[in-house]
Amino acid sequence: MRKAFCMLAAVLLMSTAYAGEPNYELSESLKASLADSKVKSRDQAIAMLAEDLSEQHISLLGKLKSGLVYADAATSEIYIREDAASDCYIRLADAQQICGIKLRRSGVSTLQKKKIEALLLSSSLSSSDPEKRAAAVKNLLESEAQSEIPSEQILEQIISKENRRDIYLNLKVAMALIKSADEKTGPQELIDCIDILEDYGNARCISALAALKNHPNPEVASHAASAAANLEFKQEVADFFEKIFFGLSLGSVLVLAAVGLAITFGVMGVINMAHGELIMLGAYTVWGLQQLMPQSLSTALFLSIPCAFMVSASVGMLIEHLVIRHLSGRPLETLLATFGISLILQQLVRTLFSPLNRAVATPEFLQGSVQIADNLSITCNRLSIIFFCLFVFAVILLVMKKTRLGLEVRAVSQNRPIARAMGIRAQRVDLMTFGLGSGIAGVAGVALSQITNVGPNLGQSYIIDSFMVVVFGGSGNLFGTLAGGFIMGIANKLLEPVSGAMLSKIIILIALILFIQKHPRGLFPQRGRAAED
Amino acid sequence: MISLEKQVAQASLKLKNLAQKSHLAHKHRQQPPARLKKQDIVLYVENLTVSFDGFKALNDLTFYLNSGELRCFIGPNGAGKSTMMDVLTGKTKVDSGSAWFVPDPGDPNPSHMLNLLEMDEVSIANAGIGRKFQKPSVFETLSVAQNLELALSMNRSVFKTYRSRLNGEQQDFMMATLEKIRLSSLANALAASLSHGQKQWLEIGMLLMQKPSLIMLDEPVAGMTPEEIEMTIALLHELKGQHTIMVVEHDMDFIRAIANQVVVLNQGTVLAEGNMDSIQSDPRVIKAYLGEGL
Amino acid sequence: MNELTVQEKFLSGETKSFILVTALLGAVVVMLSLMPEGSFIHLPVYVVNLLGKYVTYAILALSVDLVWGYLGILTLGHCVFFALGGYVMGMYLTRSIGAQGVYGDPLLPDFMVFLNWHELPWYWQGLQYFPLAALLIICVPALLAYVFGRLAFFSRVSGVYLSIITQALTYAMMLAFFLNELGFGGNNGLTDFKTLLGFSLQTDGMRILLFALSVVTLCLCYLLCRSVVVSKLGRLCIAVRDAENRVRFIGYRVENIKLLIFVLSAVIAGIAGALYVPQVGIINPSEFSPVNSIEIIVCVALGGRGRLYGAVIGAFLVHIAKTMFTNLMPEFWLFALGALFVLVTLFLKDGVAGLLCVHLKTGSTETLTDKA
Amino acid sequence: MKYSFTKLALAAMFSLNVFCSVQAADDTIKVGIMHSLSGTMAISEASLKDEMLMLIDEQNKKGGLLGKKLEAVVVDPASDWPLFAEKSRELLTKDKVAVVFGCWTSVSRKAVLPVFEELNGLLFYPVQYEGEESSRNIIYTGAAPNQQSIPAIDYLMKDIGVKRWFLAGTDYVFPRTANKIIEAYLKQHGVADEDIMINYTPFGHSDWQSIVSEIKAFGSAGKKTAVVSTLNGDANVPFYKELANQGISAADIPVMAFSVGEEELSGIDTTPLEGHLAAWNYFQSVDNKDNAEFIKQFRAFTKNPKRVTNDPMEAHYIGFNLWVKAVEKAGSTDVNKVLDAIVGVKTPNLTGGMAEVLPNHHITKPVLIGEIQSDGQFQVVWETEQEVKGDAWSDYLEGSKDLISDWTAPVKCGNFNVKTKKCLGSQSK
Repeated sequence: MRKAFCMLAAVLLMSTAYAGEPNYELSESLKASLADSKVKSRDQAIAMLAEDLSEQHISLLGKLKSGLVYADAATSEIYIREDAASDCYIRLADAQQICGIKLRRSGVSTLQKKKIEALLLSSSLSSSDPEKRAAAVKNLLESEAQSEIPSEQILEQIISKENRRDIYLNLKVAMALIKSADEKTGPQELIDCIDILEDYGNARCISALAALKNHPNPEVASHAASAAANLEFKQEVADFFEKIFFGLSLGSVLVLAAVGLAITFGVMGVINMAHGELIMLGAYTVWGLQQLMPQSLSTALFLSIPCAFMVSASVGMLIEHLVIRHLSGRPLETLLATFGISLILQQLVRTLFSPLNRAVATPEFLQGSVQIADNLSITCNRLSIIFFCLFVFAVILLVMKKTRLGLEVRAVSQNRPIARAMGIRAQRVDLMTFGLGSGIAGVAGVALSQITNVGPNLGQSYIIDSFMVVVFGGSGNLFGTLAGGFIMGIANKLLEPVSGAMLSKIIILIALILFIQKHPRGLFPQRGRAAED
Repeated sequence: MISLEKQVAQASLKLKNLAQKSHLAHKHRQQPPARLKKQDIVLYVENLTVSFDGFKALNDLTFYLNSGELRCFIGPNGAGKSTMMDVLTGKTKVDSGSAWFVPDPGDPNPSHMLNLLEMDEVSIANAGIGRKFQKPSVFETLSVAQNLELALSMNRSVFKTYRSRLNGEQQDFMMATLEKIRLSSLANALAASLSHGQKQWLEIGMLLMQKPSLIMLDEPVAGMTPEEIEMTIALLHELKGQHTIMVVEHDMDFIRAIANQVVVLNQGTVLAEGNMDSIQSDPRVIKAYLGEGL
Repeated sequence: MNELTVQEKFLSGETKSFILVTALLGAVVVMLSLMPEGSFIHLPVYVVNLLGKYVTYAILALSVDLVWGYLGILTLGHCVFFALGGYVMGMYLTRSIGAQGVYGDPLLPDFMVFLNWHELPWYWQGLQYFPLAALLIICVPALLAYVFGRLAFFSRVSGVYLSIITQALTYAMMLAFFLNELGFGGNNGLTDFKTLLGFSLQTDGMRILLFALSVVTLCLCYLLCRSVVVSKLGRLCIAVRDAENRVRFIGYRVENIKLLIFVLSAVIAGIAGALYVPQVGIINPSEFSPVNSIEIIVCVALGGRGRLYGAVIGAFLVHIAKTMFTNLMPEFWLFALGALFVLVTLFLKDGVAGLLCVHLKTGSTETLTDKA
Repeated sequence: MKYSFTKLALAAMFSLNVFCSVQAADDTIKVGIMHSLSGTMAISEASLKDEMLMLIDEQNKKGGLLGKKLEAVVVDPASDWPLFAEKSRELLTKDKVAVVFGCWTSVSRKAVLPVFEELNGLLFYPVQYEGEESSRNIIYTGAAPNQQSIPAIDYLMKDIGVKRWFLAGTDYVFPRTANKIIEAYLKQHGVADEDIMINYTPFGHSDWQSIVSEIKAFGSAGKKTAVVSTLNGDANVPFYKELANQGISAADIPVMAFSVGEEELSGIDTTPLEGHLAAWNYFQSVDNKDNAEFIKQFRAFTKNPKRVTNDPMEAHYIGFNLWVKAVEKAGSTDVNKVLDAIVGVKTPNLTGGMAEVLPNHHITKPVLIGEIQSDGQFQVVWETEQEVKGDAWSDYLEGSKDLISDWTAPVKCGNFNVKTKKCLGSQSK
């Protein structure tokens, strides 16, 4: 190792003359360790580069980290790829651009990436750019596992030079973290640290405080204990809200999956076992559109909402026209026939698109999470699904309550012969209603494509839950479906940490079965003579 | 059967406890009504109120039915006729009021009276109240004879039915009933193959097989041809006296032919009561039927 | 006046021929399988095994027909009872392995040893005794059917609602049996059975015997169902199916009728499951899967609901088709099954049996215009 | 009625003929292929069928085996476990195949095991599994737990410095066993109870919010944390997506998966998975001549230039070559002779090493740790110095630490207790 460093140093000395970007000579051993097919060899390369954190080396390390360093397997010549999308490389030795050749990537493992990151970080903590410094120190504190915090002395130096207040405060927290773990820190100083940690109050601080609870000095220990208790309480509150949010998010998925069913089953009284497959078709529509326009994923996603509606609605109307219509008044037969259709649709998708799951990309704006409070963050895709669910629900409500179609649907569902006598074409209304319900299933598929697998089995996994939501909420009542879905979601999420995912699902199912036994008409039953038959 | 006895026992217990209290203090009156002077009343219906989502289907409905009487109920749509029958047969729950039934008119003991509002359909049926529905409701995939056999009054326990066979007496009774409802020649035909009118008769026949003391007929001649109506009138005249009968019907000629006592319901309450002629000339009745405008 | 018949004869021509043909076919299969190997008419034992499996499905279909065809309850979860019967049998077979398991533990089944269990859970106690196992094969499905039916029927859950909660029931049971903590072997279920009543399961003789036993059980269950169907109780069932409320107003406790038939049917399904397990050699939670239950429904629908022999014919047709499709063109099995569902419900309301009836002009008194 | 039944009976008897197809001529050697082509497992298993057909085709091009052509008999057990038993019985009695390559899930193997033992068949099982089994009639060409989980844990512990462990698995036998072994191994290495957390979820679990949030909380205790995932199939994508959404990257909390391979990755958006780890005995990306050749052949055979290869496919490749060599050595396809010959047979694997059949019917395998790349391939970041011998009975499980398996004389036992010197169970034939 040491030999290599010496060599590197020598080479560096020699190469300073040619130090123009990016053509700089690398030592043979560095080249060899970069070009080797084994990722392990990169350890050596990184160590060599770390010896001297010159501008060039920092840039090379950055390229290495983002996987843009390539090597020719035969000659060990090193190339830099221009960017991930282009097919052109720049040969490091002479800065020449070469396109369309086959090179091997000089891959690095996550572990090595982290090492590089730490190297880059330590250089950016003392960077002249305040934004870089801020990001570096933030990263220092937020990173889930402890990333290497620089030693006390270095930190001390950096703190003394810092002139931006927020960075200064964060650096103080980092300092407190180090000091709290140091046995030599005096009690008074520790108590100051505890206050700083309590103020910042993220997960790392909590664990640092927890460690201090057993401090031999009783004053420090009690101080730490009370601070920890405060933070834990805050954390518990945040956890509770997080659970509720998880529940709402699961609930909104259930509502989305079930609300189409609430229309076809609740309003029309038709049991559509192929509902899940209509959801699946919606999800496949997203995939199809993304295949058509791979450049604009979010446009594809927005476009797929109406498209999925149309696809599922037309399939649904076809089913209604060909099968369900001929089975009117025989709900159990309808159930069987639509189950058959669901099998056919599943296998059709399997035959057409392969049984493998399809890759649906999540557009940029749905990734990541939003920080709501100190220790409560909410993921964007879940949040948007909740809003999406409420939006879809509002639209359905509007359609059912304010449009002619809605009026006719309600009329037909309440008294078919009378509605027909009043000139409503019941068959057409049935067709439209079924189309509406199916179309909404397709829209639900769009939402589901963002959180789960898009594959032939997608529908199956939601059908039983959807039925339970509709029945639980009370069929024929859209608000019941909404409430039912959210209650089921929240109950599930509150139970899950206690009983485990599997058992909570079983408990919810059994509870629902029992609930339906007690209240066969669900949470919000329809009353009156119409409901009796 | 056990539950029936239990309910009777309960009712009598409550009677003792509540003997001194006024019935008005309770939502459902828990004690049987004091026997009115006429000793042969079999059905006491008092202050029945039923509402569906704010709409009052029955509103403080009160009437009494004598043993062996044939009483007709008429009224415009939504007057509460079917709801009344639903309540009396245990299908619909009431908001307030009371309904007591005397299973055996010859038995003067008030503690043997039954509180219909506390019983379910099955116990009411077994207590001797039979009902024919508005829509003919027979077992279409069974034969006429099988329909009657199922209705035959006997032990209703499930195990008994598994072992049950018709004895001669029951067979004769069935024959007689078939004769009465004019379906002897169709005994082995499927109920589904009967005409609309025949199905109505079959349903009446099933009622008769139950040997009920009170029969409720909901629109028995709806959809019948004039000949069939004639025959139904004849049938009802035969039954008059043997059973207490309540008829709900729209066909005025039919009602004129069978009943002398008619009750007019409107908006869930009794509007008028009397014989056919007085009813037809009653201005309130005319108003209810033809609307405010006239 | 004298030909007032309300009750069909218990042993009608149809029943007689069913029993006769079934017994005859069973005997022929057994004889052919006993022919010396290599002879032209020798029937390989694995085919007998396969047929034995079909017979157990036929028994299951019979039990479904009783509740669906006669009582009008479309149960989408009848495999619960089938699987429970199977599990009890599987537990008995597992216990009777004794110390022959891979870990050589005299008491604990292999999967418990390897999950570090130290004691046999209480519900496994005593299951090494066949009489207890036999009793439980009947009681466990009956108990579940009773509890479920008691709750469902007495709160008057009916129609599609009932169908959906039966499906939820079987789904919940499937999830539960997947749990390893429950002590039924989780996803792997129970397998590697060695002996039944001390006789090795892995002999041809035993396989033929199990087949014969299944055929006999099929006949007995058929007769049992037949006796119910021709009794006044059977007519009541049809009455309940056609007009449930009317039955109530005549004065019958509809709930009791439903409960009794449901429990009876669950018991028959449990027995079918118990016969199924030693023949296929494995029982695992996928037997609870809702799709299995629906497959049995389509058997009954295809065969002709409301006719006992229809259910049996349907079970055989569907499963023979399944075997053939999975051999010849596996990708098309689901298409075929799906199409079967649609076509049968649309065009073949009375199933194959109905076709036979029309064809032979011997329509029985129960033509099925469906009201369920 | 009687008439109809007779007709039906005739029809039934006729249909039996379908099952008893004509016996084939004697100049071919039949090779059974039993992988689900329909149902839930078809996703994984169908490509193994393609691969086997290719291998048989190649062998026939080379002139067959023992002067005879090989003939593939493909059956579809449709992801239905009882059907696996039924089909294997059919293969062994009706088609009289010399060998069967098949099964994927544990439960399917358990279902066919009694059949193979009873009819003395030979099965090559290609998938990494939970161990605790060694049958005379099965050659396990997939990894035993010590050929996958233990080295992977070593890597996490020593190279990455993981101190806290979250074991997430689907609730079935492989994760249960793997986690038990890992737990015992970790405790042996001084990991405290509170630093190990085990969580099981149902098949196809899709709502990972709470569990990922739990992982996040678990990982924020100030010690390096890793997730060891034995999640199965469909549960994976939502899991990784949720991890990414809640801001957990592979650098913070790496996930080491035992059941995520190239085939599974080929259908999904791998961005959220990038940098997470998987442990296998083979990766398509391994730089090796044999491997390149194999991939080329397979793509040509399936006429699909995008087909991926994976670990179970390599296992079948090895298994097939082992069987061919053993048959050549024995000079016969008779199962007993092949079994006698096969122990000790060696064949090159696709990662540049040798696979040898051990007396316990497992094989030697290298262990590779790969990181998921954005193109759905793995980048090997670590591998064992030499092949690891497959151990049928884990040393870390209470019930099996005294058991060994040795199918050579004089032990000839699949579960031999070295303490009591007894062959347990029924396999002591």
